[in-house]
Amino acid sequence: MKKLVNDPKNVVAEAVAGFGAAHADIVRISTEPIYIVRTEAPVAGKVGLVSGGGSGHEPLHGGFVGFGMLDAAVPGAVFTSPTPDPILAATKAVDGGAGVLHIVKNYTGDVLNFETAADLAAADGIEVRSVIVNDDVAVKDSLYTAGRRGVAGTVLVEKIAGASAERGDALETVAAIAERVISGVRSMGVALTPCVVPHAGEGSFTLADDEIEIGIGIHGEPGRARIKLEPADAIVDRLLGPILEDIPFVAGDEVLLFVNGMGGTPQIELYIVFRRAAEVLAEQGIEVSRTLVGNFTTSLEMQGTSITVLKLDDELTALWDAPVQTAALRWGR
Amino acid sequence: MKKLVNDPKNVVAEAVAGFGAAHADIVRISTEPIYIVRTEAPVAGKVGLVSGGGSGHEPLHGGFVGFGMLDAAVPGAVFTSPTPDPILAATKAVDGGAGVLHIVKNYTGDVLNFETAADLAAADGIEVRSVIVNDDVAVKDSLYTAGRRGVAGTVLVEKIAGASAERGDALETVAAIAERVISGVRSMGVALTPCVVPHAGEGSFTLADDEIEIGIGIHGEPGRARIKLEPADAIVDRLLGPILEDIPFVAGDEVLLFVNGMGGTPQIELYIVFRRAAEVLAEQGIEVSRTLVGNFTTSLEMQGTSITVLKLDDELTALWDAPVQTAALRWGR
Amino acid sequence: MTNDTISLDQLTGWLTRFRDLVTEQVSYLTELDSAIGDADHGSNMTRGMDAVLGKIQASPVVAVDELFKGVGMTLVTSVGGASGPLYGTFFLRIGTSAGPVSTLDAPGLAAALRAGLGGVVARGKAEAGDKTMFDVLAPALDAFDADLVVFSDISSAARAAYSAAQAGRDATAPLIARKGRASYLGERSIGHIDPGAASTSLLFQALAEILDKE
Amino acid sequence: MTNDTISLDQLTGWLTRFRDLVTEQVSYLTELDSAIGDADHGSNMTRGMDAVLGKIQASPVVAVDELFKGVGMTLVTSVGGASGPLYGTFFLRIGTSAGPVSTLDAPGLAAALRAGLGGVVARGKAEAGDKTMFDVLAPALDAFDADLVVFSDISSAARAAYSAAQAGRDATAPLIARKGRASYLGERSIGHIDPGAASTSLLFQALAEILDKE
Ligand SMILES: Nc1ncnc2c1ncn2[C@@H]1O[C@H](COP(=O)(O)OP(=O)(O)O)[C@@H](O)[C@H]1O
Ligand SMILES: Nc1ncnc2c1ncn2[C@@H]1O[C@H](COP(=O)(O)OP(=O)(O)O)[C@@H](O)[C@H]1O
Ligand SMILES: [Mg+2]
Ligand SMILES: [Mg+2]
Ligand SMILES: [Mg+2]
Ligand SMILES: [Mg+2]
Repeated sequence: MKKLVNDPKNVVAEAVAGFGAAHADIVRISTEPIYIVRTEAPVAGKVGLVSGGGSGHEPLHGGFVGFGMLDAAVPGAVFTSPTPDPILAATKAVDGGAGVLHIVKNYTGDVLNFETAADLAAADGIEVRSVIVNDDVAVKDSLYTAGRRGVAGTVLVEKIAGASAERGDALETVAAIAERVISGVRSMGVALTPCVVPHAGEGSFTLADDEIEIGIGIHGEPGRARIKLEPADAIVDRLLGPILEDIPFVAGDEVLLFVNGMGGTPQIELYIVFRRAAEVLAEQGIEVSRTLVGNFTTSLEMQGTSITVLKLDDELTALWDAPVQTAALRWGR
Repeated sequence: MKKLVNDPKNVVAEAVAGFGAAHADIVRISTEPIYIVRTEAPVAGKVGLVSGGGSGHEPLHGGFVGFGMLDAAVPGAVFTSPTPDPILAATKAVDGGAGVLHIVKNYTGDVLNFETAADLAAADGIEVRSVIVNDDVAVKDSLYTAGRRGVAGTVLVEKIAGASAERGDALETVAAIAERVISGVRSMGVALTPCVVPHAGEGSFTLADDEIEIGIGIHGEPGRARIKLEPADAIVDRLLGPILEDIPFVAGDEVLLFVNGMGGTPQIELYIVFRRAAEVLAEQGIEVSRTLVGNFTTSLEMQGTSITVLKLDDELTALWDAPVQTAALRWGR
Repeated sequence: MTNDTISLDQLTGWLTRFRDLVTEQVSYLTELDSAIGDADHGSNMTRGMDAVLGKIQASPVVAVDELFKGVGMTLVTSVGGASGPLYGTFFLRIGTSAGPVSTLDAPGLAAALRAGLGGVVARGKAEAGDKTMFDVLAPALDAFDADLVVFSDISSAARAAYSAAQAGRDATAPLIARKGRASYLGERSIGHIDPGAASTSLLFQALAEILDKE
Repeated sequence: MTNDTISLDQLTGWLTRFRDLVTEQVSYLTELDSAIGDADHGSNMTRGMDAVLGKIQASPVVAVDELFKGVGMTLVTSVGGASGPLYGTFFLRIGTSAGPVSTLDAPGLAAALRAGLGGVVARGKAEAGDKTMFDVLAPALDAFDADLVVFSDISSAARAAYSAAQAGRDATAPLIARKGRASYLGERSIGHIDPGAASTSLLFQALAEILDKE
């Protein structure tokens, strides 16, 4: 294992400390328990937004704390959901009297720990609503399973719900808008190489020199198929097919196209992927009216990419365009 | 070689096409010859800023084209400087009558090709000034050699000179401000793993499983020393020592601290590096008043980091803070 | 030897024995989790139970509800993942059901365990055959209750529960996981024992052993 | 056989032969560059000279300046890196010095080559001993001039230049590079022949061979 770390046990604490030092204009950090909160929290009268989950997906979620997006992020150990106590502490820290929305990726551990924190917060008189992001079409959804995983689409939920809260919407409305994003967003990813969890010290899975994993999860969970390496365009087609079929997306739809890097893929490759994805959508008469390209929901140093498509309407577009000022996403101020 | 590419020969053309499609609100692209230019170029009465160099360092330079930064970027083949003709074409495309500044990294090929382009532009009646960025302290400077290499400090030169041009400064002034940044910025990097040039198909150098290269260049050029892997803090100390000694930076200085990822390093590790770098500067009484952390000057998928320190004064700080709207750096609008 | 009641000391002994068993079996639990999960169930359970025993030693309690609410909170705040909230709620509900007593009689213990199961279901929504700890808990409590009706002996009921637990654990192997991380594997989860089912079986082993000791 | 002049056809032959030689030696040139540079000098030179010959075949020229300005521009716009502008300027200046003639006499060729060298120095600022193509060009032109004074024969002068070029090329091996990419290596550049010096030596081999043919 070759990493820029000191003691693997301190990876999250040290990274959060560095993050706080680098972005002191935007965030404060709490060290005991660990969470990241925007400097001006709690904002009186504004719905507070809290997300979190295992570390290793940076900039998700800490990089999205700030004006117009999250009020707090709660990082667990690498790839391990946080316990309820820091979630509860962050929830209290951002409660400005208008209630708090929890944005949770659909993993049993995350769901249960956020649920417990929400119960405890309710017991303290804080109104909490939760939404569960489950955009990964690689996993079949079903009423009788844990359902689809939450992946890169989470960024879009956080941005758009954050803008809704920032403009003063009530908790009910912010939650409804988050749900609208969730119902219209779908993703799928591919891994070229595995990632290495610092305290594990070895790859979370193995891939032969000529193999890739289609439908990878953001913790290196197995996907749909392990196939031989193909040209970028063919890989894009494999990812985009199931995404477009799922809702489905159809001609005339206006969408946001998001090409996400898994952490270790050069940007030049992400734009090659974007080029083909935009081409396919154009061929199908789907209009790409907003775009996002970069490393936003990563799996440590994994090489690979995921494609996310979100169905837009005028309100979602306006909320996407609204000013945001976080470490990892910023425009309009 | 495992990459998200189609034909290695088309990597740059396809990536630039994807970049243009993803950021059509900020840039236009020319395909014959290849360059990237901000949508509103030429801006009448404004000094035009052009940079460029071999591809593979994204977001450098195309990601920095836009309001408040570059007017155009000229990408060569991967790790190969562009020829003068696209540089000349880009120079003409951004000339708003107030002259053009070329920002060139100090590699013989880049310097010569930009010089030729400048001569040709002058012959066409365009006033061109050039500045050479040479911030890499890993290579000893000397009047009798090609001098230090230009690395991540280039981003800071482009941002600050861009703000100077945007506020309406004359060519002379913009060039002088760029030179002031160059004289006050120093960098050094480390590689944990090599990068793979797409058309070469294999690593540009090799490192054993427990080895790192201190003082790496951004094309994988050898550095100062090949040593055994060490804890992150020790590596930071090795990079920061020569940087701080070079100008030197002393107690009381106000600086911008920039931790750059080489492309394949997880963000969580960059913040561990930032934490230690900020701690060392604080110990030495050097005040970190501005910060930048992320993948801004990369070497494809290389794992590693570089640290850049820039001495600030009130004017440089104000220019750093000025609004910028590019694909990779954005604030204030 | 027969027992009508279980004391605060015995209940503490149960938790201590459970800690020892998960520590002994840590690699086995992690191995099971690496086959169909993320290879952390052994370290999750030992981290949690070490914290529980640390807390018990640091601040002794006088009532059963105090004991188990403390255990539950400690698990919830030290484990994370899926098993933290599930085991945590299990013990929290046991505490709430038991109330501020220093001894539980057999029906009281049965009711408390049943309340714990209710908490697991409330949190995890697992049903029989989903390939989770539910598939050990539910048959073990059914066996406990049935044995109690016949023999009115808490030790005998615990032994019956433990053998039902082992059977339930082994019966998870052929199932397709429908809850938790293993469910992403679909059919590929077949053929492996569920790690949470295995740790829950150790919980009943611990209970049976501690009651047989006196 | 002695010659007083070199014709447009012979000059074209020189370029053709140079293309053939860099193509034959492409791996050798790249190998030299991989030792102390970035392993592209062979492909840079062949790409450039292929483009040059393509251009000459596509649009024939009638004057020496037209020929060499076209050659220079083609190299400048097709090679990139350090060698593109350096070789490009070398040929551009030859063209400018030669002027709109169809034949060059010996002093005219000597002056044109000298102007080319001036262009390389103007661009690259190399000095003797910097371990670059300069270390072949300068001694080769000195030998050309000296031979011309004695024998007044352009073929003989070219042969003298070629042997000085070979000596200059081999003499780059023990030097520490002080220009170009190899200079980053410092002392580690010792012991390797400079790739640009090697390709420039082929340029004089081509000239000597083409003049000896007639
Ligand atoms: N919804 C659920 N209901 C009941 N038990 C569950 C549920 N989800 C997971 N489990 C149990 O949790 C165990 C996994 O625990 P653990 O590995 O510690 O957590 P994680 O899956 O978060 O890594 C599974 O083996 C299963 O028995
Ligand atoms: N400043 C210079 N002056 C003269 N020749 C130079 C100079 N810099 C480099 N060269 C020549 O260029 C050669 C390298 O050319 P090439 O490999 O094609 O370009 P690059 O170094 O950009 O990859 C060197 O071997 C050297 O002979
Ligand atoms: Mg697990
Ligand atoms: Mg886990
Ligand atoms: Mg070279
Ligand atoms: Mg080169």
